Amino acid sequence: MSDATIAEPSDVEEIPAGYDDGQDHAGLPHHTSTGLSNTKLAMWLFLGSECLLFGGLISTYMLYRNRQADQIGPDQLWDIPFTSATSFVLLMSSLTMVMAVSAAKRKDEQRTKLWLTVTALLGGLFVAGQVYEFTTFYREGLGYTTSLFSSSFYTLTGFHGVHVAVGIIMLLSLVAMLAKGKLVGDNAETVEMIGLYWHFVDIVWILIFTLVYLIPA
Amino acid sequence: MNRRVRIAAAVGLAALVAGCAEDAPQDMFQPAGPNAQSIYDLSVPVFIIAGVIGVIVMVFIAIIVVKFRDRGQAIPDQVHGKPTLEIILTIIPALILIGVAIPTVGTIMALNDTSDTECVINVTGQQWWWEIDYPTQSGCGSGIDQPIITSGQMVIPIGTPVLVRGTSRDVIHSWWIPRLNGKRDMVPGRVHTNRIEADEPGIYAGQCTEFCGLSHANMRMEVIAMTPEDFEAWKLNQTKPYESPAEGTLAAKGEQTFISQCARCHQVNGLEDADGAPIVSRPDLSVYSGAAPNLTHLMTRNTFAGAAYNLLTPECRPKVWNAPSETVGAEYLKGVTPDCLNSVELREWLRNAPAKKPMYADPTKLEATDGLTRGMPNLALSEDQIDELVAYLLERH
Amino acid sequence: MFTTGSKFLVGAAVLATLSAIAYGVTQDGIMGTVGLGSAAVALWFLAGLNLYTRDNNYWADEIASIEQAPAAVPAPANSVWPFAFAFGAAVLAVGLVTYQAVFIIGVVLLLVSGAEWTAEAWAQSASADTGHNANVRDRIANPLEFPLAAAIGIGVVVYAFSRVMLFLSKTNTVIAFAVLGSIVIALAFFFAYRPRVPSKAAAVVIGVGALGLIAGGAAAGLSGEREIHPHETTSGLNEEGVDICTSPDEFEADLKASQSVSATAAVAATITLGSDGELSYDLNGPSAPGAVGITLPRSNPNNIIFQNRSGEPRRLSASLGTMVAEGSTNEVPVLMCTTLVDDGGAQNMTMRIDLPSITTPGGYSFFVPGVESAELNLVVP
Amino acid sequence: MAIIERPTDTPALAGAGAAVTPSSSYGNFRRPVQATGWKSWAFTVDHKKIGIMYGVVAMVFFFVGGIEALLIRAQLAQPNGTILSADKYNQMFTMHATTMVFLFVMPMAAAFANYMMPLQIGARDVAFPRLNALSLWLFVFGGIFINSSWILGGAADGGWFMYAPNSSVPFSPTNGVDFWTLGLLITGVASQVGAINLIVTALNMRAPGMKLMRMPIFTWMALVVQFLLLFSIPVITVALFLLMFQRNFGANFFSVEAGADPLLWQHLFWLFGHPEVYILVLPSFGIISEVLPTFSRKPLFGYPFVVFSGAAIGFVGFGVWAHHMFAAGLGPISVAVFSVATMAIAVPTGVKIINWTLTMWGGKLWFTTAMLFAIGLIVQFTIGGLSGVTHAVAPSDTQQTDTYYIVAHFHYVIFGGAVLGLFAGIYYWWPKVFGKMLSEKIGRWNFWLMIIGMNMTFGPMHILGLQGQPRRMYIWTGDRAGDGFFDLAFWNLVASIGSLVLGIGAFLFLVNVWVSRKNPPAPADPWDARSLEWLTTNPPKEHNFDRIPTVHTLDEFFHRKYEDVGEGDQHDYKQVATGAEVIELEEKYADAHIHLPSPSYWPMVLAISLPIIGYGVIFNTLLIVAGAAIAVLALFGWALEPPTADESEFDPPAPDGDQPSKELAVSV
Repeated sequence: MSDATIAEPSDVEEIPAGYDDGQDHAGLPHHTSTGLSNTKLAMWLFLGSECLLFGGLISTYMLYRNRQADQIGPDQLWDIPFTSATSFVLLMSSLTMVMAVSAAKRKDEQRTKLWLTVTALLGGLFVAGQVYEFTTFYREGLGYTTSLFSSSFYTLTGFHGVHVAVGIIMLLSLVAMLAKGKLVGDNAETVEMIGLYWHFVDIVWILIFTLVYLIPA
Repeated sequence: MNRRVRIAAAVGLAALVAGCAEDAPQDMFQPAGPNAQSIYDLSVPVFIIAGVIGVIVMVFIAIIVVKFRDRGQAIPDQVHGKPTLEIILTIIPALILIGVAIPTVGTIMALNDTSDTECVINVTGQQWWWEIDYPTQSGCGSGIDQPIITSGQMVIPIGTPVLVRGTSRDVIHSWWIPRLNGKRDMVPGRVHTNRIEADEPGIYAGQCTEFCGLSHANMRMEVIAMTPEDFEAWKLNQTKPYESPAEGTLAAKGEQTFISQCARCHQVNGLEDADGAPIVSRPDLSVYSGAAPNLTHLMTRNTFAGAAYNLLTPECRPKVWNAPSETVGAEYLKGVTPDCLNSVELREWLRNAPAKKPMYADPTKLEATDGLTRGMPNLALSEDQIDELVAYLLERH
Repeated sequence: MFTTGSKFLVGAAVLATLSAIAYGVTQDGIMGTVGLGSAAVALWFLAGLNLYTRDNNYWADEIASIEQAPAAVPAPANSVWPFAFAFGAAVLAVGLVTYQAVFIIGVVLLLVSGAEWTAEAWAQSASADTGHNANVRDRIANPLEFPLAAAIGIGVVVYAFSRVMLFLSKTNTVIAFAVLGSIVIALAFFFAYRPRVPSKAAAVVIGVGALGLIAGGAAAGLSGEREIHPHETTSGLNEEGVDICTSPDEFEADLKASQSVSATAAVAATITLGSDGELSYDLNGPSAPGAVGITLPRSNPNNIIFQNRSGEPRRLSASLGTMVAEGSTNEVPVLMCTTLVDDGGAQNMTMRIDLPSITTPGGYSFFVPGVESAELNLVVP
Repeated sequence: MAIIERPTDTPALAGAGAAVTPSSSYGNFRRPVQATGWKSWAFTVDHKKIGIMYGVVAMVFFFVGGIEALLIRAQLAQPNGTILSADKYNQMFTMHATTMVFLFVMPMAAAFANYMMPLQIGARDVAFPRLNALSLWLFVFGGIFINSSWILGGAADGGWFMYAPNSSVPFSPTNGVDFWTLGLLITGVASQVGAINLIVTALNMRAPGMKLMRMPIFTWMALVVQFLLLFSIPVITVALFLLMFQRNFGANFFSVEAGADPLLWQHLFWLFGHPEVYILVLPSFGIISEVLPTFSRKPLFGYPFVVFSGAAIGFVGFGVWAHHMFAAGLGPISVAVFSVATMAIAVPTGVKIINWTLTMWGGKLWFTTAMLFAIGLIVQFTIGGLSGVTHAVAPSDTQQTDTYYIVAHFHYVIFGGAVLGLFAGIYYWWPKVFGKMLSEKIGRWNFWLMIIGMNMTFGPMHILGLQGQPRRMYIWTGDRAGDGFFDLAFWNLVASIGSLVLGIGAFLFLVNVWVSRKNPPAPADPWDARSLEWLTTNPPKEHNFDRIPTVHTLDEFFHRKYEDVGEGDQHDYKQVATGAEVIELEEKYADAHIHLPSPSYWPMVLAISLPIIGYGVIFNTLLIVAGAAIAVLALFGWALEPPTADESEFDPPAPDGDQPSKELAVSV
């Protein structure tokens, strides 16, 4: 909570050139007290609070991970090779996201759109994998209400899946907006913003994959 | 102004002390056992420290308010603070708190040590009463050779550290006998312990203190401490064999009514059906928590329905409750005699229990519990049946 | 501004609101309130609409606004939406007599084309400037189009690909996934670093890919999933009448079963099978010397932790008397057990026992199948 | 609301026919740029209008919660009360707490933060004005949603702490708990969005020279609160989602028969719930840290200490949640650790009290109503804080928790700490916000009746609790009331009478507002104030400051009015300008181009969609679909809309001299 890390501008006597009310309207140079743009700071704060959201869900899962009583348990269900493949695809999407951000910074709109689409596609594959996985689990006897383990597993991974799906919709809409020139504000920054979100969702998945699938119960 | 404030403060403090009720049965400032005593010994100095600090702050503010009020003086010096003073004034409360923290931690550890208990009693909470059972391994006094189940009132021998091992069948309840120890939540699925010990014979009142639904206010309990001799007598009575009422009496009719109406949920040990097979109640088929009080020795207790109502008439109650510690055990062991029975409230209860104590027993609104009630439903008994049941229950000593 | 129609509607809305509140406060049950509340909402909506449009009676208010009507507008351009709308209606009709899925597609088509049509028509009459009108259209339609297009795009990928994988064998899913992922990335790099490739080629590749995926998904969806069998569980085997609880052997339900518990504190009892083949128990707090068994409250969810320290995989079983099996008069034993717990492992068993132990001659007990000496009395008062 | 510029010759709508105006061509899809009328409030993004609406709605809920409290006290005035049934009583105390915490104190603090923070740091608005509007409307609709349960089958009845498993369907079969859960999720989103917005505002939008350690103390405390919200709301969100899935979709997170641990809910709830306490009181601490220096004519004593103790309270506040669970059956080690941590948090709190009293020491005290409320806060909060120390001692707490002693404690903290501070703020800033003074005479009555009322109501509760009366009981019995004249029956009656006095005291505030509505305009600087929000007119212009001020010191406004003419160590402050003169000087050098964000429909639309989804979860799945569709539409409409409206949204000035929709110039 300490603000010690935030860089302070030197004691300004005169209003610096380009000093504005800090509103996000297009085309005006910004000046902010921290030097970070408003949207970027807001995204970081949002992701900070998301950490606690997933923290709560992961804690719930860790508490209940073995409480399946006489019902089906995780060790009977996991298909580690498959989940590793989906995790790999999601990780690769972070790479393509980086490509998109770098293309956007170079103002290479063509490639930005390409990489964003590819990122969305890879994300879509991941979600498809999750849908497939949930279907097989359900067929194998793990309903949402079967046990504490099942409820907390589906809730945690479901929340993550929804985050990925929202990310995909944002990516695709971004492509459409770029194509139609409808984007409000700085293109590169908007791409970077969604990139931050996307990387966050990926990192959370790495955590979930490790804690839920890899560490034996 | 200054003087007035000080007088007001003094009067306030005096009022606080003098303004307390006398002999409130759940007063935490009248400890009656070593656990409550150690809490008392710890908290009283804290109260005094807090009180003194409070008075100092208030007097200081009163002085400021009087001394520095606007009398047209010049704008004061724009002092932004004195770091040394600040640091000193930070360290002083920190030191006081360290002084409080050390004995606190010690007491926490001491209160949690239950290795010295000599007697184990299980309590199980449910909406809205406590079941109390003495398991065979409890080792109270001369030992328990067959389980004793009672409800609402726990009987313990004095001078014996008792381990209360509790859980709950539905929602969280809290076991609290203020004069014997602090409270402990009884959480379903978990077993929590609470160590109690009474120095003197007496009736120690308590109350469920974790909000547990509709009749939370009506979920009470008492601990009755008696001398070891009295306790042995009580135990002997609790395990004596069942006696059917004499043929032809009203109570004998009551036995049949009890079997047809009450034995579904309420166990009376030793009760047998026409074939001589023991009747086992199945409260789990009618009540959501799956339990109903065991009524084998109802009239040895002097409260009923979650200790919310008196089985003794208002005239007889003080004779037991206010008895001096030498005789309270004997008075209690007399149980409820016919002339002391509070038949008014008992009848009201039998006539329509949910009307007397709010419970969740409306048969049209039990969708969420698969038709099971929470608490006792209205059995629509006739007045004759009620007479018979009262007569029958009166013999449950 | 209050015309006759709006006065009537406002009056009716006030009445409905008041009666909804009165009903809600005085009566039990919510259906009446919901009904009256809905009526109130609908009436307020109508009243608001009426007020806003002044009963569609501009003359009642002012004449001037008519005179400021926009200039004549150019003839509307060609539009695909009337056709799409009609097509949607047809699909909907077909769906009514065939499959629900077709019906839903028809509804969606109808809604989307209707909305697009409306937006287009509205925008075309906005002003005389077509460029401005295009902006107006976008303002109305884009917030719907973008998310819908994105959702459909991703929905197709997710649906089709998950069907394909459900069709494939378990090993092949991994391969399919890795292959498809690699292809996507490879193509992406190819297009990114071959700027000469005309964008039409990219569009063709994406189109072919999408078609292939849809076709694959449809084919896989029609030919059905591979067979996925439910795993056997302890409870399932018990229900089937398999004597898992009296057997020291391993069943499918025991395979790789969970071997540890996170609930370690505050349980009803911890029962340990020692290397000497004896069951010992530990309760929260001390118990009196010479106690011979565990007492558990009746009809209560009790958590029991079984620790296996015997050196071999063992399970803890509880014998809880007998009951009459459904649909017959045979008495069958009531048993509960954990899965097979490896040496050094532990497992939690939540047991609720509704009948007291006195109903069974000999009472209840815990035992370990395969270890004769391991037995422990269980008293349920 | 508008783009304010000096007159230009640019035509508003290029390329359009003369008859085409934005109002006709966009129809209802035009941005709501009106400067007057209800639309100028409903769709506003102006932080000041939003702040006022926050305050008004919160006040409404204050009186709703107050009536619930009066009913509770009426029921408990006599043994075996019959005014409320057990069921209604349980709903009443649940909703009293929920309303007061989530729908009064939090939004009231948000009202001040919204209104004052941009003014105090010299900004023209918050960082994300439309998000700000979203927060407001989510709170409003969330509050209405929760309270609609009263007429839809009964309100929540599990207590505001909603302990599992008592909150599960078998134990609370009405939809009340569902309304509560979903409603808090909605208001949670409001707080979360607001927190991000205000943090960015405070960190990024400070005027030149406004270093962090020159920020007015209220802004500092509001900033700490927003961080607390940012990190605690997600935790309760998880808990509420688990509860919603448990009740509505058959999950079994709290089903003990499936092996669940009911303490999970308690940990999640209190991990949110304890920071929540500081979320409630810190804004008021900030307010009185502004009020006390102003009316003592002295800077806040030890400003850095107050700042850092506020931050410390916020930080340690996350590490003490289990002190609500001392009786819940944690192990002795946890209990000891949390007990000591709880004592530790008393230190920074004590620092604040010391600093406030030392601020007054040596001052020139002016006892306005605002000052009275501030001093009242110090006294009452000290009592609450000290009783707090008595149950930081865990063994004592096992005797005190869930008794009326706790009720007394937290009412001294929340009413004595938070509410009195909010009233101090209302009286202090009323002329700033509305340009009129409130009556000081009625204000005094308001203050004294509230103080007497609260001490009569909550004071006796200390005795009730220590002598064994548990809380959350719909009746109490004479059997356990003890003997003597001062028995528990007596104190219960005193508390009930006190609640009436308190109610009358609070009602006097409304009387005051009504009586003062026609007061003449307030002077520019009625209190001889110190911080930046006074460096503009009363009420402030739409764009807050004519020119963005440059900040040189803490208490900038004061130092523009007074100069130290003393020599060496001798200080002598002489007034060199009046407040009005300083403000006039600012107007003289007004900025030429001021771009303000434009109003928008979308925050309102998005806010409406969430309660629709909520009703859908409870009553009908189709409503969920409808609500979600509206939400998506609103989100994308929002994303595609520029923050500041295009020129083409504004009608050009009509030739006959009608008012244009765009304000054209500021008079110099």
